Amino acid sequence: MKRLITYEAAINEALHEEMQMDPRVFVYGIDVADHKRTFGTGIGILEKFGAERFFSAPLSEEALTGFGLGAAINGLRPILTHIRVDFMLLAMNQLVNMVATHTYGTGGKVKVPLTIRAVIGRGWGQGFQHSKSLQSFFAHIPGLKVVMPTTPYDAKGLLKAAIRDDAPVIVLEHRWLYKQKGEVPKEDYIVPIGSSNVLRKGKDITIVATSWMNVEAAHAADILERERGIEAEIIDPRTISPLHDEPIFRSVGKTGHCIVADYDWANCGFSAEVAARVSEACYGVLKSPVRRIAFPETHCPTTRPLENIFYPNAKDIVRAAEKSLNLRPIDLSKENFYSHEHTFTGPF
Amino acid sequence: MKRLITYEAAINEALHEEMQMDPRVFVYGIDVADHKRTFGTGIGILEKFGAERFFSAPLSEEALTGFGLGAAINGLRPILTHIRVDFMLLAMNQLVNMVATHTYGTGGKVKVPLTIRAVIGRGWGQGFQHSKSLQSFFAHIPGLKVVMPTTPYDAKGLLKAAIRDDAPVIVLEHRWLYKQKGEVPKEDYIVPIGSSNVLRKGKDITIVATSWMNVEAAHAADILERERGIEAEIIDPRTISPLHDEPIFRSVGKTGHCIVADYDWANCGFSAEVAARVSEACYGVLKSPVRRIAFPETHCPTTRPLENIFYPNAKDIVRAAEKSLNLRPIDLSKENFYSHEHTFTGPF
Amino acid sequence: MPTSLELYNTLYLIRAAEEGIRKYYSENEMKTPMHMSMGSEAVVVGVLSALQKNDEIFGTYRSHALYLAKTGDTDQFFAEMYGKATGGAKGKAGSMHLSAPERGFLGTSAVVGTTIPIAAGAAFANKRAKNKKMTAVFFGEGAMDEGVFWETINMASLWKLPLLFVCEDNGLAIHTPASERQGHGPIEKIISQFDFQIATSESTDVERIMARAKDVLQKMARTKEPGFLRLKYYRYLEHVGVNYDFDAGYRAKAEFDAWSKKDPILLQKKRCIRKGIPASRLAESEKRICKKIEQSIRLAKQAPFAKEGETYTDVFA
Amino acid sequence: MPTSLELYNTLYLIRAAEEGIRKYYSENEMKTPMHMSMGSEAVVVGVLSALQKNDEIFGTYRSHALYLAKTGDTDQFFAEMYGKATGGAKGKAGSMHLSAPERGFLGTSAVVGTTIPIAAGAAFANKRAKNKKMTAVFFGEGAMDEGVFWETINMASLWKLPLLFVCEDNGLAIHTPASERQGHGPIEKIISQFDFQIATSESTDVERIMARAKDVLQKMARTKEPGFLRLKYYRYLEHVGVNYDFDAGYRAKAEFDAWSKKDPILLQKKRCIRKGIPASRLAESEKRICKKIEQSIRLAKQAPFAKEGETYTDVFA
Ligand SMILES: Cc1ncc(C[n+]2csc(CCOP(=O)(O)OP(=O)(O)O)c2C)c(N)n1
Ligand SMILES: Cc1ncc(C[n+]2csc(CCOP(=O)(O)OP(=O)(O)O)c2C)c(N)n1
Ligand SMILES: [Mg+2]
Ligand SMILES: [Mg+2]
Repeated sequence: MKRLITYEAAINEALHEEMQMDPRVFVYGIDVADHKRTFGTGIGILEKFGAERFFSAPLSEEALTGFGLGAAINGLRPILTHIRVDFMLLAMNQLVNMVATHTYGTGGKVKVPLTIRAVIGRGWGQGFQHSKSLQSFFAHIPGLKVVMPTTPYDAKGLLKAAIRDDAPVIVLEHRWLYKQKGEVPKEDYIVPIGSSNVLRKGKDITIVATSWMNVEAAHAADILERERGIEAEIIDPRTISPLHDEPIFRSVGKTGHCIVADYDWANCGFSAEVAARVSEACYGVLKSPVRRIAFPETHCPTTRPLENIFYPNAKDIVRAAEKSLNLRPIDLSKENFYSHEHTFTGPF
Repeated sequence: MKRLITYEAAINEALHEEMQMDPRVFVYGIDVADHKRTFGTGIGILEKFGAERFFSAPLSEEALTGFGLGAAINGLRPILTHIRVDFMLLAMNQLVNMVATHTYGTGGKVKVPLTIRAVIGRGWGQGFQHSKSLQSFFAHIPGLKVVMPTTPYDAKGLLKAAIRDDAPVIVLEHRWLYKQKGEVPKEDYIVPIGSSNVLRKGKDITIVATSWMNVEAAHAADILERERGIEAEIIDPRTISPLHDEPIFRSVGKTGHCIVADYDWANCGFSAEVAARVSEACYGVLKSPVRRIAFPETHCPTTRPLENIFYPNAKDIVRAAEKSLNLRPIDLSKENFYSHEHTFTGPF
Repeated sequence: MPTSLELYNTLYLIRAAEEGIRKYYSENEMKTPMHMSMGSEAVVVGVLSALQKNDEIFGTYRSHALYLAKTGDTDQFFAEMYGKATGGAKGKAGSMHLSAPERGFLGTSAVVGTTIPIAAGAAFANKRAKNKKMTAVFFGEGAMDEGVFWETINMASLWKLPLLFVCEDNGLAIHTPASERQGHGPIEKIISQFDFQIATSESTDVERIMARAKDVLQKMARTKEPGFLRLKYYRYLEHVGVNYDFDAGYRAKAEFDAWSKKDPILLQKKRCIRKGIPASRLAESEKRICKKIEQSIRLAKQAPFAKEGETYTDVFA
Repeated sequence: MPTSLELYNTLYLIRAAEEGIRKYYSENEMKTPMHMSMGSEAVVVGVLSALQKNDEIFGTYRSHALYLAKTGDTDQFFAEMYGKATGGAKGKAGSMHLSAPERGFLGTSAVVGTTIPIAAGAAFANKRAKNKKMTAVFFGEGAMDEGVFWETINMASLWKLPLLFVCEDNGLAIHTPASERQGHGPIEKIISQFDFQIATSESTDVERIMARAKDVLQKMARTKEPGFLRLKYYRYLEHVGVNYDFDAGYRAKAEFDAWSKKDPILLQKKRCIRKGIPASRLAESEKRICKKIEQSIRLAKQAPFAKEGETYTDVFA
């Protein structure tokens, strides 16, 4: 029997299960214990596990990150939660200089089972300080693992894997995904970190998409199939670092075309990494250059019309596919593209 | 008449000239006014321009960066100096959330003429916290310009351009370059930000190299020419962001082969960006896949033998070129590769 | 020095503008998260009235009051709320990033504590220019949790910056009370270990606050030391959004009831009346202000959005 | 409780080990920047002697004394200095990143202030485990310039962490005196506005420092509050490197002369003699220690470097 639950509920289950199973696990962060409970993902945990294992903290991101490292090397398994990934910029020093290097610097003696969850992506007029993703930053640094679950199944499985991992893992959750529903088993399972996933099978073109861009890619693939009979294969890496690139190469080996649809800036970003790897590994096989879809070289504006331009969507993917396959652009004016407006209105 | 001076002296000249010309320019940072004067680059400035325009600051990188932004939007042209780029990780929040966005957030009303100098690269057993480069981080963020001068000529010209620029510019100086000599005119000049430079002409393979890797690339090109008659073309982008990629594409259009030798980690790094762009722009022209040389997926160890392995050098470039050109590796055992040991011994 | 009526007008302008936001927000045309100033009007107007017109200020994402008090403008204000090309930042900024650099409102930020060091740099530039300008930086008490606050306090003291720290203390960061975040006694006792001129207030009386601020500013001018004001107020509405949220359970409605008895707008109205200003004169003022606001809202609604290409401009100056 | 002789032996071990570094450094085989502890021995040994053996500590890039006092080991110490596979971190760490997690020396860092919040997390874990372990974090007074210091002070007070802050105050950050960096009065006056047990000392007498530390630790145990020690000392050598640098001009040799009269090793030696420990016994101790050090250096020189592949290992646990 299929059990459909939301992404938010899937995360909540992962937390409940891991905290039940392992008393070393605890959750902390700015305002985590308020009544909103981080988009509902923290519901019931305070009540069940108490304030010693679920607590709000001072607005001190740098110290909180170091605190997590200290607790992690001294027997606990902390889960630090940020309501916006943008605030992790206050903690880059602890993250890059300390958290990422601690195991190396002790010659491998010490494990760092620290999980850092952060909410990413587009909100509702959030502007340039509350809309980043930053996976490219984190992936750039050796010693950090980075995952971006798209489906509720992966949200639960990857978070559980992260909590059990002996290395620091950053879990990036797109806020528009929280209300998405998907099949999630009741049984205990994990999704191994470093395992890409073919979300949709196809033979004509490969789309590598991250996080929310998988939703856009699915829509684009529908359009391509419906309107032009083109079968796109969608690959969700799920883990940004270390990247499991084999399935991507295999797919491109089959399709000969590749589009990377990432949810971050292009320059020196994850989309560049995938494009560089595919271009090298699939040299001679590629029937068109790898095309990148990502944030443009600007900041996210607040006003809606410009915000809509800033964020790439299914349309951009269709257009890129048409270019790769050397097709003329079809009329998309009748197409109903996803707008968060339908499901959500302010203020958050 | 050629005038040969060191990179360090070239920077010193740039500072003297700009501070002389423009009373709004001032220099500050941790320990900048001590007797060592940031590898000698600050010599004579305190004496000439006084402590109001050249002063040491508290160890407060985040606040110092915000301070620079505030001074820059209020009529001054600050030059913030970091003795190690690694310490800029403490200021990523100010840099990314504030400095990079300020002009955008005011709808273009306000300029941010802030220059941030930082020393990068390999020292002498500096280990994993004093050896980063981070240009890929900075280049990832819209609104920041990033330059990496290699020659004394560029060191002076780019720093002067940075100081005069109305946008924030990060200047990354490799410490091994400080003692390198080169021709530097006495007259006032700038090197425009966003202009790549062909450092060596060649027809067989293109090497895109950053900062110190240009020294290694020059050596590799010598070997390739001497031993195999291969003419490598070396392109120094000088500006990492915004990247002037045209000359790179033009060169690869001619040679058909491209190696990127960057001085940063590979994953989601500048080497990925160049590889992705070249693979796309030169699709169909490339006779071999773009190869990347960069820091390996690990941290910089302290001990010398492992440190030597961590940092890529001329040998890696030769080997990559051989792969691209489908040649068997030549014997390099007689080759004398650069070792800083010859010119420098501890402790710094 | 503003008169009691002038002060009342400014307080009323802020309150009425925010009531305007509340009135139209549900139409879903102001697509920007609102962090309302309601409750803090006397704090903001009191301090700004003690400052000179060409002094410079910085704020936070909660800066409606600050913007309105500093500029008096409602046209660009509402245009920015509606995300229109006629807004101060062409809609790129929205409610959280208000500024009016041409009028000395140099910046705000949605990242807690971030404008504090920037204000220090601006103050340094003024000190260098010997232009006698004061810089004031407004921030919530939550910003004191952040390291950069302490770094800047240190710097301001060390370098004797003409900088006034204004802590708008509502005792809450989102929904977490200061007692669950701060392990120290009254901040002013700590700041007094630096070279600072300090005052605190729990008043909602704009004139008392203005007097306090003035006193500190005078001492600052004399000693060349930076200043620190901790000013208590009660946040009337939810952290973000235009509604009351006493049902959420993290604070009691009774608190609000107590504070609203000494509501800053109410208090100042009473003073005006006590001072003999006719009720009709006040009513007239209020009407004029409300009209101005309705007019600005109308203009904002009618104004065009910025062109698509604006997405990409202003990245570099 | 260590005896006076035991204390002397530890002080002497540290001094002699660093003299060993100075002796051999010019051979250019220890390819790691040295931030010498010389001058601070009584501070480190005094505090560590007041702690329990299984208490946990964190330090900085200037942690030779801390490592030696905590572990007594010189073999791995010198192997790490020589970058050898037999070092505590196989040479990956060098002088700036010493640790001995298996012996409670949990970590150090070459980025100022960074181990302070980590120590808070470690202390939290101990508090949760109710294992009565104390965590002590050593840092230079320069770390107090950094925001994270204040964030952690706040957190330690708020959450009543079993954490002892030990400020090794040499009044210098590289070459910049505290007076040019810190705009506040004595730090202990500020910390006293948090819930802390506090002591300060300007002594170079290891037993006085030990007594001070003990007193604070006892009060911490009683009150469950964190503790703060500010301990003055004089940095004998240059910031980094093994030489004196009084010719550099930023400080006067006269300062050194005054402090070296009350050199911690000298003082403790005098105490031992005063206490009737025969000079021959001390000489014997010293000889034994020197031999141990020479032996460790010999072993380190002979030891192999880590294999090439080690460059890539230990990135993930
Ligand atoms: C650095 C940072 N961390 C966390 C947040 C999330 N956040 C937004 S507002 C807020 C509360 C700030 O409280 P305070 O400074 O007292 O200002 P108030 O909202 O009460 O005016 C927090 C934690 C943020 N914006 N920036
Ligand atoms: C965050 C950071 N900023 C700057 C530096 C450069 N730096 C290295 S040591 C040092 C001085 C630190 O002084 P203090 O904390 O008093 O320690 P001491 O060297 O006196 O023991 C500085 C500024 C650094 N390592 N880390
Ligand atoms: Mg508040
Ligand atoms: Mg010091």
